[in-house]
Amino acid sequence: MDIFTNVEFIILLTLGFGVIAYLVGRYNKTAGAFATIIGTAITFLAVAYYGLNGELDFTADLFPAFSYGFSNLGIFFAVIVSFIFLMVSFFNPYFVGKYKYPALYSMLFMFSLAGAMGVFFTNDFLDMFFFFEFVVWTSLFLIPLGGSKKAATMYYGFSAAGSFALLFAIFMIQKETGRFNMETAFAHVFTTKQSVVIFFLFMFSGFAKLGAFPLHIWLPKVLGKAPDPISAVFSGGLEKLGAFVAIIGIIRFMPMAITDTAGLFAYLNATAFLSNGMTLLQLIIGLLGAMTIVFGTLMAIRQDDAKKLLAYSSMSNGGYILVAIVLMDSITFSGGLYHIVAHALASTAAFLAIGAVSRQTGTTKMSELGGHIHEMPITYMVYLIAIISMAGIPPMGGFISKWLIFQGVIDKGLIVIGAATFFGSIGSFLYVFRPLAALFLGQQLPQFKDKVKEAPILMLIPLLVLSALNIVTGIFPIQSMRFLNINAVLNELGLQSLVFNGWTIAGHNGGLQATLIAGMFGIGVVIAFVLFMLLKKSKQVGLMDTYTAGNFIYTEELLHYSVDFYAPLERLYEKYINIMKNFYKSLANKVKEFGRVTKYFFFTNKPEITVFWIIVVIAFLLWGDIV
Amino acid sequence: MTNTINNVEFVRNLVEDNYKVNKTEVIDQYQVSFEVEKEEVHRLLAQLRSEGWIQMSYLSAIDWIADNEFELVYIVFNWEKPVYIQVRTRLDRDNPVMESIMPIHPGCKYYEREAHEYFGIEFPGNPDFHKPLILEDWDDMPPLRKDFDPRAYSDAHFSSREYPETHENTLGQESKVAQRESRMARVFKVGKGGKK
Amino acid sequence: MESTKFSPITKLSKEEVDRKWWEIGDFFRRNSLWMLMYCTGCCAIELPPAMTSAYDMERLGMGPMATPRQADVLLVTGYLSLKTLRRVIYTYEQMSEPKYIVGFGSCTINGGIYHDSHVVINQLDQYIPVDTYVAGCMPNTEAVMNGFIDLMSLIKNKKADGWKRYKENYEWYKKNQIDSLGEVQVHDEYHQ
Amino acid sequence: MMVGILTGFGVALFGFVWQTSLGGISRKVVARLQKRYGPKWYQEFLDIFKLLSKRATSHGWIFDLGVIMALGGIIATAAFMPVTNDIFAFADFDNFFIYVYLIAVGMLGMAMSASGSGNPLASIGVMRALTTMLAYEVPFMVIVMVIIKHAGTSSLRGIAMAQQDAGMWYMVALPLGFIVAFICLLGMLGKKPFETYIAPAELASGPMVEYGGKQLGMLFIMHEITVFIEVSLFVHLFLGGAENIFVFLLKYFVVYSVANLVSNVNGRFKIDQVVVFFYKWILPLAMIQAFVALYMNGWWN
Repeated sequence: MDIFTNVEFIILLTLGFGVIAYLVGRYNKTAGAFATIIGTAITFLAVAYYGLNGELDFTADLFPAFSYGFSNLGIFFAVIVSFIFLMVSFFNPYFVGKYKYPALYSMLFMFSLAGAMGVFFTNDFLDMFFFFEFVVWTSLFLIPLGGSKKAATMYYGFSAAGSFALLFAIFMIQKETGRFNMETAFAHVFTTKQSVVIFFLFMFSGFAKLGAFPLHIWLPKVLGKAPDPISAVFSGGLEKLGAFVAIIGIIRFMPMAITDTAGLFAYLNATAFLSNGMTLLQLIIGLLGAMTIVFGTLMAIRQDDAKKLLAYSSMSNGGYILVAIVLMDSITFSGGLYHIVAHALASTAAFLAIGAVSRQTGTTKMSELGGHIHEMPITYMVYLIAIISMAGIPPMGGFISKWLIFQGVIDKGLIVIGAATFFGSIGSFLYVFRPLAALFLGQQLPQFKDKVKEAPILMLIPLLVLSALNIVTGIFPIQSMRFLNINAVLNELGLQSLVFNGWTIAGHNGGLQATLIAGMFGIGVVIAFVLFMLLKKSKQVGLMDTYTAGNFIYTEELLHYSVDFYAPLERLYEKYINIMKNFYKSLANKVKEFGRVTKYFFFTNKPEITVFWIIVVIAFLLWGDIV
Repeated sequence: MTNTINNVEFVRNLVEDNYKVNKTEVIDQYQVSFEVEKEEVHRLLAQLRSEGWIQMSYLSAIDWIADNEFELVYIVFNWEKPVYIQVRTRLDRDNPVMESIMPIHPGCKYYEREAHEYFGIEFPGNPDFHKPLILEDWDDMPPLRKDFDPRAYSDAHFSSREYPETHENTLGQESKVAQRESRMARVFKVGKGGKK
Repeated sequence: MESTKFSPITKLSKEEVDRKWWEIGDFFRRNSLWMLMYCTGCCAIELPPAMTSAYDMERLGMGPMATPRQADVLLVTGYLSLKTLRRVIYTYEQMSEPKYIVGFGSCTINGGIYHDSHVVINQLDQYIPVDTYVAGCMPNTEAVMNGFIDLMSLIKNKKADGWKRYKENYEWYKKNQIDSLGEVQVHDEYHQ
Repeated sequence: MMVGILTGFGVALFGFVWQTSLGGISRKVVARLQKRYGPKWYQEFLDIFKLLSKRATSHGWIFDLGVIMALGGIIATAAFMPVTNDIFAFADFDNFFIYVYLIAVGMLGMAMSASGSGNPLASIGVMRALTTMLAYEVPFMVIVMVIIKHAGTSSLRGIAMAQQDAGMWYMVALPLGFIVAFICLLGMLGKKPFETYIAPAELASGPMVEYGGKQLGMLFIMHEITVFIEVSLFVHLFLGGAENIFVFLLKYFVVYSVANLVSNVNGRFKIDQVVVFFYKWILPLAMIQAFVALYMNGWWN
């Protein structure tokens, strides 16, 4: 079966499945959704099996205009994103009935996967831009299915800005190197002025797609308002496109050595700006990443809607990935890559768990939900394992990547960025715990007394697979790193590979034996369980029989603590949350204002003014010749 | 702050000129009490309120079982001229009905509910005067009426500890009862100055 | 108060072993009595002097606890009106076994000075099983400390089985409670 | 490996026994402060075993699972803790981040089961515990970042050996850092100034409100071992570890008693005062100390 090894065939196959899903979807909604499951399964298996063994062939014979090239980084991202799409597609049959255009939903779902595969595999910048735009357009129409047009427009606004910045950079590269091919661009040495501009444009598009600090406004609105599977796909998969572009920008185009021009540009990338050899550019991106972490955490702590909360958490984790990449240190970079894997698995599992709850209750607002652990224990355990990984607690994958990132931050001695990462990791514990306590635990609310049941089997499969992977990436990090051959990616990008001696990963200041920690944790739990079983059995008591200082309480919802969970903490920074939103609003007003001024001057209904302006323009154009 | 002497004068003139006062009594320089007919209470309280007696401190009821009458006491207070005015009125005991003064002093709602619960006085105009306020599941007659016997209620509802009549000494000491009685007798004698 | 001598455990039968475990458990239970001070009436004022430096009940291992779940001893200090008794019964049932009750003052013994009131009950042990009483209309602090020592020796001699009695003749207690209180779990205007 | 695991759990048991008896002694010290005798020195043992002997009430499977997970996590953390230079479970896997994050497992287990009990007081207590954790954790980790950068290794034994070889404890080398870390230690131990989450008067002992019997006993064991981990962490980081067991016990006793005495003369902060206090005073101090230590080391010598 060699056709499956051809990348172009895989992408065409995905597009084909999209069309099939549409046609079948018109006939019967859930059948169309099942088509997406099959489609994503085939794509993932092909990409993962052949990609990881390195047997993918990149010849493009059907459409010669597109050209593909082998890159470990591309395969790494393709495997993760297609896996996330596969996991989320299991939810489609249950959610597709809720939306206005179910067939279109399935088709666009497959198309955005095809576009993402295209971005990762191509080795031509223009093709990358085309696939980039293809992903933006397909996912653009998926968002309003969740009911909010404003989110779609905001998403398009920021993505368009990102894409055009990328386009501008591509044309600058083409002007310099004459071709759009990536390898030649990477090999070419640009002047510092050009490389700084190209780097800035790449980072701009990376920030826009990743939802990092200055361009993060769209992320919570889109992920909060989009349909549940789509926000899971966004946070797990499509956001990683931004990370991909950011990696290319930082690794390939970050000017490290001073070449020629003096002045501002020389100062910008003076090598030893800090005593640890980081350039000023690296520091700026690192600080932006740190601000993303801090603002993402602070905003996530005060959200009432679980989906918005998880959206801000993926923004904060995007900040982690940025900080990990920009330090240009092999251990931290591998930490960043591993964080991409861990975050993708954990946040997709969390989004899908919240989606499973909101499918039956209709809302994800924590102030209206409560006590769902009693009807949905498996979903609860999945969400628990996901947040353990998101908070970076040992037995799960999140701990490994955060440990690696801390190695670099400490080794480089960055105080502010270090404080921000510590704040982010402790803060992530706070906000991931809020849905756990407000949504799953606590009192059972009477309005959902008998409406909520455990999620059906088909929905449980992806949830259980994701939590199993969360555990595996946490307990056997070395094996999972070898499976995703992260070392090959590191070497391809010019960094030394990670050192595994035996079962430990060697960091800058110490080894990490994750299997031992998980083993000891397991033994500790066994000891506690034995102690618990030896003692007297305790009397089972209902939820309503709690200590209420002697009062007789008959209304459960009064006893559920979920509204304004961190009220004392939120009050401290309540006044400063809308700074960026107001900044963009004022920006929008200025543009409107400018539009009104030009309209006032140029588009009047008096013909003589327009004639006058025509003369002025002609005069301006022919200025050289007339005078 | 005018001095308090003429406050009481001021109050007495104010009330006695315009209302038929059955009995007035100046308790001390800060307290004056007027007994008025049932119908005039509303007008009097309204006027006092406009004069500055805005705080309704308390509404209490007294059960004169001998005269077969209840007596309601409205205590109002003025923060500028610090004088407590007690407006008293008499109600028939068998059919105790008094129009509620919530329109004048809304705060009096709970005092009226308490008066109803403990004395059985109705206050039409108070939306829920019949609801229990303090006593839970009370099934007997209003307990603070003079004809209610709490001891009988207690014996009926709560078992009490029976003590054996004879108190024989189990520890074998001779009884000190005689000494105790003689000592008490001496104390009373001294108290009454030696007279029997 | 002589401590228990642990006789050498030969091949013991099941209930023998249980009894031995229970004896060891009693040793721990009597040396660390956590009390839930349900300060119903005026005798509550006797507890601070028992805690502070003059008498220092912490020497006996006793300390105040906030909730019935954690407490072992329920100190009913003072007269019990009907409303308070309902809350005391509800709190008593929330405590974890084995639990003990100490009744302070004459109001819990025979109604004290409120014996003829229509709201105060006269005998506490009709409604909940009381292990020890501390007599006195506001008992002296020494009496309070002696009451605690009595409770500890009762536990040692396995006589402090109020909670067992409550469980065995539960209906009798419930009937008494219903007769006097009407019903324990009441609805009021604000908690429909 | 097996020997390592056994010594690990041996260390955890030793930590529990040592800290519980030390807790009893410190209760006696506090009693002496108030001119009274105070309980027996083994009172904490009596309390814990009394709790384990009682029949408690449980609010469902999550209520018990949380307690088991908390105690298991904390036992695993204590297993990694090196006691002296030669008594330790695992040679070089005791780096600093294991403790910070494995204690988070204990906190998560307790928080999960507390809010699973359905009592709003427990959820509010958990919220306050997490907010306090956010407050005291960041300055502490900034200071420890400086220590790791300076000592070159993040393993506790390595840091302790570095201090012993250099003959200079970080208490002396980083004076400001020492003060910041001590205040954060008070926060970690839940001692009086930052005891808002167990406030008996307001929250009826916060997260512990629904626990009784064996669950509360297990949580007491977890609390004792957590205190052991945090104080021995402080000893290794700032007081140069220990050559032999007696030096370790002495340093441990001094640090714990000072923390206890400081906490006994303090009132209790409101929860937002805690956060404001840490972020207005303690974090800037930690930042200054870090900046001075890392970038101006040639400045004073």
